[in-house]
Amino acid sequence: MIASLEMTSMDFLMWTKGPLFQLALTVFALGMLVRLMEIFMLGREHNYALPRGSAVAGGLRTLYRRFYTDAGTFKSAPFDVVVGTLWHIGFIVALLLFIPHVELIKATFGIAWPALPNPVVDAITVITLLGLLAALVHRLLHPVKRFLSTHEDYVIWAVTFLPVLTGYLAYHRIINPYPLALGLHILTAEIFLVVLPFTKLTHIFTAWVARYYNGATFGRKGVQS
Amino acid sequence: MTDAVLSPGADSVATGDTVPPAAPRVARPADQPAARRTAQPAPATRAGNFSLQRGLQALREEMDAPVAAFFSSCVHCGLCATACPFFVETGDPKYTPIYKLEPMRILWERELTLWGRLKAAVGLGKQVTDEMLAEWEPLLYDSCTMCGRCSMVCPVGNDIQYMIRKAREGQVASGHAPEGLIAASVRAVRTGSPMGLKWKTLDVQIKHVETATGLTVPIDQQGADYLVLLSSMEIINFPEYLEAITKIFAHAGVSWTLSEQCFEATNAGVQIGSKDIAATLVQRVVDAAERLDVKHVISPECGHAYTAIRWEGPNAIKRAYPFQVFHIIEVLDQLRAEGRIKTQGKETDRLSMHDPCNLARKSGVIQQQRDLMDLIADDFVDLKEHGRLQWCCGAGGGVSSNERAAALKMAAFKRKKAQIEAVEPDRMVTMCATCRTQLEEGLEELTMDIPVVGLTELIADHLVMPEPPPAAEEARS
Amino acid sequence: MASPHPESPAGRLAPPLRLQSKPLRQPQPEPSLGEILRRNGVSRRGFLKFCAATATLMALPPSMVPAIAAALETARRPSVIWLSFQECTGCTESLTRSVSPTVENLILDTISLDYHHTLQAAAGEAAEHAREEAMNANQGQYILVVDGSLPGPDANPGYSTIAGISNYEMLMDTVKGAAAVVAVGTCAAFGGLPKADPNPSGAVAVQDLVKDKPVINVSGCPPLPMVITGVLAQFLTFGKLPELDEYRRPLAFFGQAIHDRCYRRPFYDKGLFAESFDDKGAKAGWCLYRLGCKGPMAYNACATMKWNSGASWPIESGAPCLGCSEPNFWDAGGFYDALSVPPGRPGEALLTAGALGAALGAAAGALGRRKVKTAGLAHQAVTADQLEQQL
Amino acid sequence: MTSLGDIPVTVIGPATTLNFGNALPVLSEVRQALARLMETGEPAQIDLGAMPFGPGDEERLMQLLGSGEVTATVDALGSTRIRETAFGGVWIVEYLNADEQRVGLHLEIDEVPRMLRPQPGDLADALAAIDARLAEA
Repeated sequence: MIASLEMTSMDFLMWTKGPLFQLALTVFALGMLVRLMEIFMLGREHNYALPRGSAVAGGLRTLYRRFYTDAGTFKSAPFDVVVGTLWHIGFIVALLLFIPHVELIKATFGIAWPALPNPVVDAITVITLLGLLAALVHRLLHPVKRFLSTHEDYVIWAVTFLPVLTGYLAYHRIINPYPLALGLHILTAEIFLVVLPFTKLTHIFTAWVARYYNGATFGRKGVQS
Repeated sequence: MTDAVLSPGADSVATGDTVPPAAPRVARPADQPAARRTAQPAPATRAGNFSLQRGLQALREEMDAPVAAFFSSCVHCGLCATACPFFVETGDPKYTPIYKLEPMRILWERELTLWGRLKAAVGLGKQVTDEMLAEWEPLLYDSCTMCGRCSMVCPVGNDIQYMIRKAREGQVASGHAPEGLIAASVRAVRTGSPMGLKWKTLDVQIKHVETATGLTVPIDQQGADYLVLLSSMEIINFPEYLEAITKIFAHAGVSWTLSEQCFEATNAGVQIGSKDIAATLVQRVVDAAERLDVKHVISPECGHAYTAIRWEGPNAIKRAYPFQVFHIIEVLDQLRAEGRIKTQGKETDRLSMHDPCNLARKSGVIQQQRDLMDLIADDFVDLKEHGRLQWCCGAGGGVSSNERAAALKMAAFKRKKAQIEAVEPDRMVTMCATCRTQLEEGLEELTMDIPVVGLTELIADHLVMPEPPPAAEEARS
Repeated sequence: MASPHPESPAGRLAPPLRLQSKPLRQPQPEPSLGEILRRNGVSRRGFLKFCAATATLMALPPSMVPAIAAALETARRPSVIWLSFQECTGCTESLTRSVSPTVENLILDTISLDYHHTLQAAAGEAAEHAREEAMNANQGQYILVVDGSLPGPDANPGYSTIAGISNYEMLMDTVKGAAAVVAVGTCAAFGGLPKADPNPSGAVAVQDLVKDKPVINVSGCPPLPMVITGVLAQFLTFGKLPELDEYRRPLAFFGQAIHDRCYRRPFYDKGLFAESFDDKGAKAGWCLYRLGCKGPMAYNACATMKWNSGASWPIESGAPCLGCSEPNFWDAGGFYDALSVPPGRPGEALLTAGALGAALGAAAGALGRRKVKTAGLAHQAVTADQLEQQL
Repeated sequence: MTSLGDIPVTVIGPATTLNFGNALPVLSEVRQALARLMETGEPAQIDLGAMPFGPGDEERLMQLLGSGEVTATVDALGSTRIRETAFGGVWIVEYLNADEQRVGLHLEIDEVPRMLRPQPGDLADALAAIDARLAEA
């Protein structure tokens, strides 16, 4: 009753940094572990066929081999390959190699690694934003993408784009006061975390599982997939 | 809740019955008939006891960790479309490979994800209907050869063809498989050949080969090293094959045999997508091989026959074989490596090669055929994309047995044609009867004068034949 | 009554907000500031210098000096009542922390500080008497300065009383006749340390209680002395409330973040950070973000006005900014944790939720697996006979 | 204790040799102000107290500005030291209080600093004073 009911930007920041962050992490961890366990618990049937190659080696190789695009696919979808790769790398670099993020990870998980200088991350963020915008336009215009796209695809685009955008705005102090800018950034990141396990954003984690299975299936047959 | 969900009755929640939002979460079995009558014009059970229920049950059986991981990972990037000859040549987005799995994905999400189950519990989320399975039948059969090229390019690593094979189980069990494949499957089980071919026909050919070569074709030789299988299409369209291996094996001194009990290598069950039919057909091969006590079984110049026996067979019959399975090309290359094949002269015209998907991408036989070509060709040029990234001819995976798909099959071939045009060969070489037929028909239809030959025949043509072959003499006496 | 001083350039700069009561002038005898200074033998150049220093004090550009001079020439001294509640006297210390008379002191000499129980000689009832007298003599005219938070109306008033009067009662009583309230220090402005979790005394800030008078917050723990006097000078000079930010802080002093005025900012932009208090970066004067500097979210004038007569300020001394001018800064995470680090232990929440998720997922997955297995057990083999019926 | 200076504190490390790069921007601001003075005759003042100077920045700026021919001291309300820089028309004005502590540091870009000019009213007062002196004589 006494405390003012309207939320100040500082209250907002403390709310997003404190309870909301805990909540978002909880939902994320809970949801994602459920998703992963659901996958693993299904298991695979025993394979009686005599292997030609190593399934495990093939699976592990495909984990990284899928980062290379074959020449034919590159030729038929250069935009996807270039822009997709660009903004994915940009997103990951900004997420993992920006100093404030490294500090956050250090405080949360107790592990840290060297970060990139701010101007580098800044430039990468701009590329990421442009890449994401281009990816959206492409999704809206490309016949196959437009055909396949569901509401969810656009939702996860927005959920991915917003933390990068608000991060950029906060870094450049374009939104004032700063606690509001930072709070918005954290809030959008939290939305990303909460939405992640319930959408195809799960691919951040499950793509590795998928790649492994793919590589293992082909690897067993002596084919590098 | 567990029991309710798992009981066959409760499964109807996800079977296409439209559950009104106000309805209880779990539809009681008693509620179903009425619900089905209103929501589903399609008959609950059609001839052969196939039904939506049975189809969904079959699909459920196919769910495993890879399927769940794949569906969890797709971000609708559409790159698989660029890998698919059916999309590339038609430009129709519905031929995007991952889209062909939509019913399976819906079932997975609804029944095997917590989130989907929660949505289903409050009446949200899509359900698989009989109409949907009917609508997807052409997508899963007519526009997919299970060539696996999409599985190679998917950036998140989805093995789409692995899932297509699984999805076809649901189509068969729900009664939504193409007539041509059903007929082939029935013929294969009934007669031993998908084309209804009898031993009689083969026997005529054997006699013909023996006359032409002066060699003996060994039949039911107990304890032979190799059991040779054939495909009906070869027997009818390419009798040269039998003659070729008869010559080559005589030349290399290979101990081999045919089996009167089982000569057919192809497996319509794998193509239509029924592991039961597949197991029945594989079991015949295994029985024949075990009865003759052979060490190896040779799959003929046929792609799917090889994957059916080599990779899927042991899993269909749920046990490992007491023998090894090879494609004829593997055997020939082995003989070459051991120096048991002596050739003379080389082809001088420009030759190129079509890798059968099942042999190359899906089985890892890629270098062998090239080493063999080196033996007998002066001017060999590979298609630009070959081996693990070759393009499908458009006829595999049952498409060639599915008359309805004829037009699409030809459309998809245009990709191959473009590849061939790019290297301008005088002749094409391949090692799969289905591919070879498709190449011949396609090139002819597109009025391209490029003959297609089997690699085995080509090798046989260049053998240095000892006179008279001692092995054949012995066998004859 | 017409505005006693003409619309000056400062009037354009100053906000539209005006004191509700009459301007801070008394109709009769009180001499104007100019007169006081001249009476004290201050020359016109001395006055100009005073104005230049005042401009600095008010964080106004030097070009405003003539306007300040014009305004000060006619300004009259206001009466100030200073109440100290749950505070540490740090704010008063800051205000008086001058080694010798300065321009701030001149300003203080100019105002009529009628009640300040820490500074005044009188005590007990005599002191309270002085307060009442000042209130009566300047009804509706005086400026009420408060430092310290106070137990709210619902809290136990016994946590802080003066002469047996609860802080709440004294504030509400004194505020009635005030023209405006200046909450000095983070405690008065936002509750500060007393209000920090778990806030045993039920402390609240002045602005939580005073709703019908203008409240200006001069936050900081303590605020810069020049900022305190600068706000008073603003009153004195222009008779207006300064333009305020969302926390009712004068924008002139709190308009820019420490980060934006920090001389170490170029290092932040270049990505050069001290990582411990004695490493190479610390010695080279690199950015202190990773050592917990709250400069990016702290709005204050330390970076330009500095402390101890401009000698230095925390960041120049190698200490990260604590963000003491911001509300709830005590509860905003560790002083030496980077700004991006959340308070509490989110890692634990993550682990707990992850473990829970794994268990829940295993259960859900087991259900799914059972479903698959059940389907497998109930498998009806497809036969050629069945297929044939479809033809 | 008599004064702060009696506390035996020694500063270790050459803090003043650090360069935080804030001096040059000020110099370029001075340049613009000087150009404006030439074109329009409009003087300018820069409050160096409002600059986010790090240790060493002020020294660096003073070095850049150099010193010129004129120095002056105004004795009013403590002293004010005025010094011409190496650049004509650019003045350093340091306001000190009675204890010689700095209360302000301005740069003035003007022909003659404001503090050195007679103030409004001073001329009239002076005239009156001279008249009085003449009347006395």
